[in-house]
Amino acid sequence: MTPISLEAMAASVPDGALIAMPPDNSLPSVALAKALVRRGARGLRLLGVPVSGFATDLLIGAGCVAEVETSAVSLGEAGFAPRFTAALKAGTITVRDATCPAIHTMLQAAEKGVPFMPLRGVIGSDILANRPDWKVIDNPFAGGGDPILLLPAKQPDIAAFHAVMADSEGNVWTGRRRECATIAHASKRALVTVERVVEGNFLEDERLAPGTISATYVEAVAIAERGARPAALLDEYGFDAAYVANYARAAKTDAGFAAWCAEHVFASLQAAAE
Amino acid sequence: MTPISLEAMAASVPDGALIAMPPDNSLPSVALAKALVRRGARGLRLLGVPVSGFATDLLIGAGCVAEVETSAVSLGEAGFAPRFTAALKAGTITVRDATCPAIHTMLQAAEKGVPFMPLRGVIGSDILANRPDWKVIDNPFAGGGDPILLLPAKQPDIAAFHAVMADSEGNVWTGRRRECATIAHASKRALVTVERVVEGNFLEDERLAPGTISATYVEAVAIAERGARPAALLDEYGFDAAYVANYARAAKTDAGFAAWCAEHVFASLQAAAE
Amino acid sequence: MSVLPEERLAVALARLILDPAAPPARHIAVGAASPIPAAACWLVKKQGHPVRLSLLHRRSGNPFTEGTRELFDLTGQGRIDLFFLGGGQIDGQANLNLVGTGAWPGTGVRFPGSFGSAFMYFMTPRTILFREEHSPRVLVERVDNISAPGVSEPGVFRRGTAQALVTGKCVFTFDPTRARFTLAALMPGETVESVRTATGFGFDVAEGVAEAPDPSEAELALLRGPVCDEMVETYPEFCARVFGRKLAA
Amino acid sequence: MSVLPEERLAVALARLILDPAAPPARHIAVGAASPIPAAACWLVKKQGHPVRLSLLHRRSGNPFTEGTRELFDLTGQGRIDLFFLGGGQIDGQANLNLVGTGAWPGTGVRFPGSFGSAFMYFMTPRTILFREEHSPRVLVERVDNISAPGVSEPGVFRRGTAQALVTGKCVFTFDPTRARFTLAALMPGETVESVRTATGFGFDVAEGVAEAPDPSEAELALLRGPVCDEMVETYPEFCARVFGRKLAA
Repeated sequence: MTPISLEAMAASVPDGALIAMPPDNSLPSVALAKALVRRGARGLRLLGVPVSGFATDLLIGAGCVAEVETSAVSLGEAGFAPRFTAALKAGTITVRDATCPAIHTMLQAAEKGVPFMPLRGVIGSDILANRPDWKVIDNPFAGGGDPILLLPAKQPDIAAFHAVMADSEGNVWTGRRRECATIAHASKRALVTVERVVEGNFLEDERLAPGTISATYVEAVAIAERGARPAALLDEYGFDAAYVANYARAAKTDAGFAAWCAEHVFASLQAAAE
Repeated sequence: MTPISLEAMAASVPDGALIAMPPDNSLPSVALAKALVRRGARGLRLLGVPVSGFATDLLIGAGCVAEVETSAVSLGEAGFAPRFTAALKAGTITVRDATCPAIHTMLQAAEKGVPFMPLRGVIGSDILANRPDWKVIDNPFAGGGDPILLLPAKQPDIAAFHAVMADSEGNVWTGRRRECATIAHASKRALVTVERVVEGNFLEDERLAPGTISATYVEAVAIAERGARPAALLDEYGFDAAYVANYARAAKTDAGFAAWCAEHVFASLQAAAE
Repeated sequence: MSVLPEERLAVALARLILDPAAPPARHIAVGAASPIPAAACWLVKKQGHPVRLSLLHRRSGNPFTEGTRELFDLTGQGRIDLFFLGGGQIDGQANLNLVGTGAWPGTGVRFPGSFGSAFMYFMTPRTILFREEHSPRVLVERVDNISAPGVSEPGVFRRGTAQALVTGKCVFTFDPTRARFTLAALMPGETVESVRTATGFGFDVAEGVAEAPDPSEAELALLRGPVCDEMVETYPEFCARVFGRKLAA
Repeated sequence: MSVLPEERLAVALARLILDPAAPPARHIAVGAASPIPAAACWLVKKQGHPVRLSLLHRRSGNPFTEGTRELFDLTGQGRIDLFFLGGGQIDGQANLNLVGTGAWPGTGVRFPGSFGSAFMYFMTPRTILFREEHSPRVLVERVDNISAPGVSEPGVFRRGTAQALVTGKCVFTFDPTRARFTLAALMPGETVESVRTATGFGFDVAEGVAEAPDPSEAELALLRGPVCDEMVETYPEFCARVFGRKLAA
């Protein structure tokens, strides 16, 4: 397996793609999000699995996003997501609200190759009232009078996340964050940034295999050191609360966001090019 | 977490319980099956996840079993399962045939707390014709004329399997054999035999956590060294083909089976009692 | 000894968790950004009650190995007995709005979103609603948008709903058959009238409603000692502010 | 150089895998207890074709980390292009019986069971049926019980069915629109008549049907060398018997 560059990975994402991304507590590839901002991606449809965080707000602020499907967008302790909120107000993005287990369920349906899966709850919520793509049927296994929600399978074009490491075969290790495996299984292509590539085959190692996502699902790997930052990466590095708080302050205004991007998104590329 | 004895674990399994068990390639607790034979369990209903092997044949031969639900019963290279075949012929057990992904699906429905889940395929099979508990509906997300199978959730009374190790908190490590996790999640109680108990908490270790089943799901742990034998246990020990071949030869007759049990099931207890 | 409002709230929540009239709370899950409910749960545990706590977003000792899906599966299985929910708006029928005000999807003030509320509120036998801010802006007659309904039509599968609503001013209990809150206890300095003024929805008043009893010395000692020990890694800022505890560098 | 029947069968299967008229086989799964299909897949791979092999029940390098469920999920996703199935009985419409003869569930001769056949046969674009024994007992007019049907009613979701049936005597191809097999090639020593005598179902005969070409020197060298190297851990008995290879102790 030969890793590609982060910029090549971003270039392989077409405008308009449906991209599934884990939130800040579950190995987002912030590095890939920044590379997508640099490449000037447009019209992306982002799926938060099951909620959205820093990377989503950044992509929205940079004008890369047409639509967000998610159960919440938040910067955690740093508060509401400022660019998401501004774009929603300005009407420049479409927001499709869901609820966490519904997003997991739609991806699991795609993972299993079935057209739908049921979920309890949700009935009577305005989420359902605003999701014409969701259906309530009468549970065929009850005697009647037991309404239950059916959710359609959702197959993202791209699964994007950050793993600890890849091996020689292109397998990637995400440890206990197994929702990344579900995203990879459900999606047409998985693009994975990693801290490092190591020799060997994780699937041959009984200690590493359980946290490994097979290369079968992985289209490309790019090395991006500290690629989840400011999100935490298991026991490799912690959440950078100061970085997010700084972003949250800056991104309150268009100008502040632009200045933040100049420093934190574009400067690194410029430095690399010089 | 204080382990209980194997005999106490077997005593906690009531006659008539629905017990989910993985097959020979996926960490069966043969040790618990032998202890159930020793305690003279009766009327057990066994669910093969998704097929059945050595332990199921042994329990059937010993008269412990009323019903088997499975996608196949086999001793692998050693051929057909002799006691299963004899009991089916004699009409002393009820066999409910399924197909592998249907069993996974029924357990996943229980894992998610939904009353059913769909599965593609199966339509036109006599498996379906003989499963009045399975239903075909018209896919509500298609325009009509797309029949699809719905399978009811199945919640076993007991999940029984063999893990490599347990920790101080009662978490157990089964590595990549994650179907054991699904069985544990879906069942009311998980009874787990292990090679050993180690200090610490696997969930605090990012390398061990992905292959760990949380103590939340585990009712009791018993130490049973080489408790999967003759099945393999990851990289701890291999499949004992000679042991199974010897069993397959002996178990062709009632007398041969009884003699085999006297040596391999009851003798160890006798030795321990002396 | 002066008692901080956060301590008082944690104790009020702990007492609701232990309410003998409610179904048992053997396994409680606590969401992110919920330090006061987390403190309440740890208090119950440190008092010696046998309870399993699944603290989401705890960095070390995250209890799940299937990712964030596992909380919802666990709840679907019926293994989570109690959960905490809040809301940008909460109304008199215990409907929760975590989406936003104005037209869908929150064209007035947008809140982060519904998270798992539309599922958890149905599938957990007990939910304790918690919102420190008690104002007519938050506690409204009718929420603008329903993330999760407080009550459901007959026939809709539902294991439970709100047990109570705890705010900075009072404790309300909830009666799902009447879809109505009852003022059950007051925080210091509050009266039935001050609560009524600050509340956008109508409610009943329990007979002989009075101030919630002060936290005991034992409760405070547990909160400030062993409870804080457990929380300081996950909620350093909260522990510093409320308990004056600094995380070792 | 003498060619063993197993080698001939592996080569016949490999040629079917590579059939340019069939949809591409980028990812092939091979079940347990299938040494000849496994040898065919390794032969294709060692010939330099880009194919991913998922060998179930391989002790080291088992490709799955979700347990046995993952094969079926992978197939549901459309990622498995080709699978092998057999049957205690196979009939002229490519119906498979893995359950048993006589009344359900196999009151005559009971076979092990249907395994995943009732799903895999529908969800894999190509299935190659393989059964060494070619007799009227196995190849029947109509199976006693259908584990997995060869063809489905219009409207039933199905990605594919049998591409071919390979036996110890011949290769049949299968036409799903007519639900009928055609004799396409003969193993050495067989004739159309000898096949007809040994087959319980009616079939068509391809124009100019002849013996399958012998395995080439290159194919045999790969089988006996690198293919055997890959297989010896999983199938020690087979490799000893067919390739004369012993596993190092």
